[in-house]
Amino acid sequence: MAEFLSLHDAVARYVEDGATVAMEGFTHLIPFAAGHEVIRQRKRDLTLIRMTPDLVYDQLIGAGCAKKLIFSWGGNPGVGSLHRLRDAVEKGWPHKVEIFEHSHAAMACAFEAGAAGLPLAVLRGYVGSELPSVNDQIKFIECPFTGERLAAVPSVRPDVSLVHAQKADRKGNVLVEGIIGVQKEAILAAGKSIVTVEEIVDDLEAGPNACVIPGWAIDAIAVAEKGAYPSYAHGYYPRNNRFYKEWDTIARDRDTFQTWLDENVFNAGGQAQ
Amino acid sequence: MAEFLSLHDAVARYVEDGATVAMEGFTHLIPFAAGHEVIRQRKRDLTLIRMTPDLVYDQLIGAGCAKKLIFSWGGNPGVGSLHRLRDAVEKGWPHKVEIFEHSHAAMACAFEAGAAGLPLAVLRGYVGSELPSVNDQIKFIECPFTGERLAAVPSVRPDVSLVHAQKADRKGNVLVEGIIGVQKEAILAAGKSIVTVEEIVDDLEAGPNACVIPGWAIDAIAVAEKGAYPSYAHGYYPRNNRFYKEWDTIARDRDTFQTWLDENVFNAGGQAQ
Amino acid sequence: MSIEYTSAEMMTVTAAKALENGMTCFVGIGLPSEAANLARLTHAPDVVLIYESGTLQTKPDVLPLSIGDGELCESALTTVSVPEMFRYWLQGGKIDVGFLGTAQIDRYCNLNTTLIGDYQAPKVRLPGGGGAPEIATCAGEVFITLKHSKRTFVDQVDFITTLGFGRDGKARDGVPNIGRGPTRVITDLCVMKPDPETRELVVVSLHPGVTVEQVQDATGWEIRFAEQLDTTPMPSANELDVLRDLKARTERKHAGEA
Amino acid sequence: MSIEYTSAEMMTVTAAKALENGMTCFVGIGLPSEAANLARLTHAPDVVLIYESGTLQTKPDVLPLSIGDGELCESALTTVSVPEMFRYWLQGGKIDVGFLGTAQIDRYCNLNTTLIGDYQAPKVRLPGGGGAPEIATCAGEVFITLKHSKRTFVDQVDFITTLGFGRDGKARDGVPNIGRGPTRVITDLCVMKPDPETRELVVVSLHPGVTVEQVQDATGWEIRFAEQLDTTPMPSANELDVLRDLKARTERKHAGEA
Repeated sequence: MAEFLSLHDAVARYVEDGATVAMEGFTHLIPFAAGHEVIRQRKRDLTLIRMTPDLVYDQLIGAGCAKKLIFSWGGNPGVGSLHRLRDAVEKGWPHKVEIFEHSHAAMACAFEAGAAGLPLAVLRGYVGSELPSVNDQIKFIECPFTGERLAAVPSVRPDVSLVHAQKADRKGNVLVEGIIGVQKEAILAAGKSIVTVEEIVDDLEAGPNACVIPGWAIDAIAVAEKGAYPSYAHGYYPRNNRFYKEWDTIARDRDTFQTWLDENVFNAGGQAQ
Repeated sequence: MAEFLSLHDAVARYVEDGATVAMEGFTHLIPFAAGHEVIRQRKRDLTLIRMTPDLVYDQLIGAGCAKKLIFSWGGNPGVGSLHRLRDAVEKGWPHKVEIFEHSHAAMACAFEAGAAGLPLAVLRGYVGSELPSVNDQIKFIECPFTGERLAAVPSVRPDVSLVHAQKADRKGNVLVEGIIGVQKEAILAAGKSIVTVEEIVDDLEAGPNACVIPGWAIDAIAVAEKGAYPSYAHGYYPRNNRFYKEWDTIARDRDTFQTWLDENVFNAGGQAQ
Repeated sequence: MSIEYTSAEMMTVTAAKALENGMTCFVGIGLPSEAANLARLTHAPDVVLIYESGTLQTKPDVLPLSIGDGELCESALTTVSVPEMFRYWLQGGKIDVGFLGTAQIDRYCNLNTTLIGDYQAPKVRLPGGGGAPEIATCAGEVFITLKHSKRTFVDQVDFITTLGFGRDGKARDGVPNIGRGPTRVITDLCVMKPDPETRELVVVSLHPGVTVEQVQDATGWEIRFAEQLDTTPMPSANELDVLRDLKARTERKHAGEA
Repeated sequence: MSIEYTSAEMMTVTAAKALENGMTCFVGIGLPSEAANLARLTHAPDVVLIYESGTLQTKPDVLPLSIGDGELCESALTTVSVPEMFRYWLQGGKIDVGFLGTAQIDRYCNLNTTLIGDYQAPKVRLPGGGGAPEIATCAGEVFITLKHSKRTFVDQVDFITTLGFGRDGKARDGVPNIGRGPTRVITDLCVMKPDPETRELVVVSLHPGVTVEQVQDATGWEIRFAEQLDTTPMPSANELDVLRDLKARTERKHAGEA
């Protein structure tokens, strides 16, 4: 049953050093506030899972929180590289990060399979790609009915998932609306889940088939206004595309990044950038 | 791209003798009008797929349309038996129907896999059940990551699916709302699809994540007012529970059934009961 | 003050009491649905009722006739597709208890809803498995409720549609990711639980006024009785009032339909 | 009347023309998105644009910076989850054409968006596969658009992220349930198609004013030219107007953001 906690307390309670952590949100509703809280609490040796690492994981990796990264597309969307991710992979700064690389289709299916309680996802994937030669988590099975060779990947079952959503009601039921990505799957696949929301409301005002996650399937809810900023929250605020472009300059240089991190995360209380 | 046709023309064009046909709608939005049109056109040797055969397949089976039945729960919900189904299975009237029996979980996953273009569905299913001993479509595979034994069933990929929905817009985009069952999956898994709707509207007025099926993923749309009656259409009319109870008497006796069929289907133009 | 009640009411009230507040319960139609809703309307207001039609956390005002009545959707927190229901919510391990009825049950709690007789030439063809086979293995535990008779309580079910503990009581042993299985069976005569070692059903409590002989006469095998045989608590006046109101509302609603 | 345009505009307009009205197109971000939206705003008003973020049949007024801008959802027919997008819509066979960009492409149309150099010690780490590996195999066919240079057109890609026709041109042969693969590559210099037999890329059309030598100089292998080498039609005034308006709107929108 969802407990209403401060973001500080939720992260302190559920995110342990060495944990496998998924922070999801596909371009939309990226949990920046939660990510920054993880950085502030100096969590270490995390295995970070995310389809599109985006700026939030660039920041976590640059801040030294990550040991491994499981992902499928690691760029700054529409801008270019994630320089902190590249610096870690190419030069080992602040330390080496091991990467397990998938395609989106495989990651999406792996989240789906995790939510479905299965150990593996099966897809028609990776045909002719060389990714299976560098990621031993990709295997192939044979369909017992048709003989077709299909890809299999382990399901995603994080120790803890952190997602951001528009709102929760007073029972802790959460509405996610717009581009819903794999957020529901991330919550349901995880051992523990933290959901940050823009606000708590009396009534979610959701349609009959809206993406609503019951409070009893969530562990902690924390209010984090503008908690997805500089990504966006449909119905609340737009994406700050300018910051995404500026990030290219900030993240390119280790010192500039460190300064940004100090000013906007470590010395920023519980606020997202 | 969806074409607007009369129900007569849609069924005449897309439902062939010997075809594999899914008519879906989980208690809600059962495509009775479409089923009756199939009966009126005296289609034969159909392989009928449906999680819950319900009255609509009792009628099709009693009318002699079916050769095989793939299903997971064959009762009159809350009332008792489907007497026409039993008469066919137990006594071969009007002729023998071969049955392939699953659990709901397996059927639901098989529809999902069909929509996903896969040849098989994998689930943690049938553990300890004797259904695999009487249905050779149920096999088991071993997870290459954990060694766990999991069930596998062939995906559902009907030649044609028939479903009922609340409304379509003028481009043929369809809204399904309320208990959405496996309708989207039935349409996407099928070679051809026919959707009957209560009405055509200018604007579906659907939320951002509503269950909307684009017109280009549908072959034919036919207006059939009260097309789900005596089941129901959320927002239009309630389930006729009394008729479901009365069906027990109608269907128990071959002659009573024949009379009902003549009066309510064969001599009823394009109208549902 | 003496309270009058029927054996059917006794069964429903007892089944309802098995549910604890806050549990997530995957509800079968019929008796389980009646008991689960009574629980919600009495001691367990926050019990979460889930029907396989996709309705999550539903609070119907009247009992549904079918597993997918409109009432279930209208009063639900949200409604998901049937594949999602079985994949994410049931197989995904979100269900504390599955609440099932059955046509036949045997001494190892195996359930038969497929057929009487031989599969290829059935004497009676029953509806089939529906959600039960995976509810019984994926839910944390399973409660079963049905009327007690020699026709329903048989030594060996004709067909194991849904696993209790197998023909030998050991079918769950060593199986990964499987629920505890049936933990209690509630009938109009008594409450039974599987023996912790052998998994054979044992009567642990007789309903008021019911004798050991009555239970034995209604059971198709020599059934065991616990050494410490309790008497099931009687229904309270409030429980009976709420149940009768619920059933009367249901009756009125369904009779009033076109 | 002489029409002035840049080689980038020539590329986008030509790429847009590849899309036919009514096609369902799975759109990559960047150049493919620009071309696909230009097609929608000119000759193909009913082209169906699908982005991997889950937005089905979207009609953005300005070009998205990311694959999941709010504009894409707000102007979509509906938005589905990312697993559903990849399972039902892409793998389910509902996509006529996948429209991709790439960092490297080779003579057999294999795409590399993973890295330059060795996988374990990369010289340059690129973003990775994203949706491309399965877009390229599950869509009916694939269009590719990118700027022409020796850096991007290499004899052998450093890494096959996404299958064209494999290292030997035969990797799709005999594979069940696979799309036709790349059917055309559009650059700022020319249009190429795979040879029907060998699958090697062949230049079929040069953009106006571009020479055979220019193409060869910008290609990292000895590229073949079709015997019947066409000249790509010039952009029309209307196409250029619509493209420039679109880009200006996009510029204003993104500059005006906080």
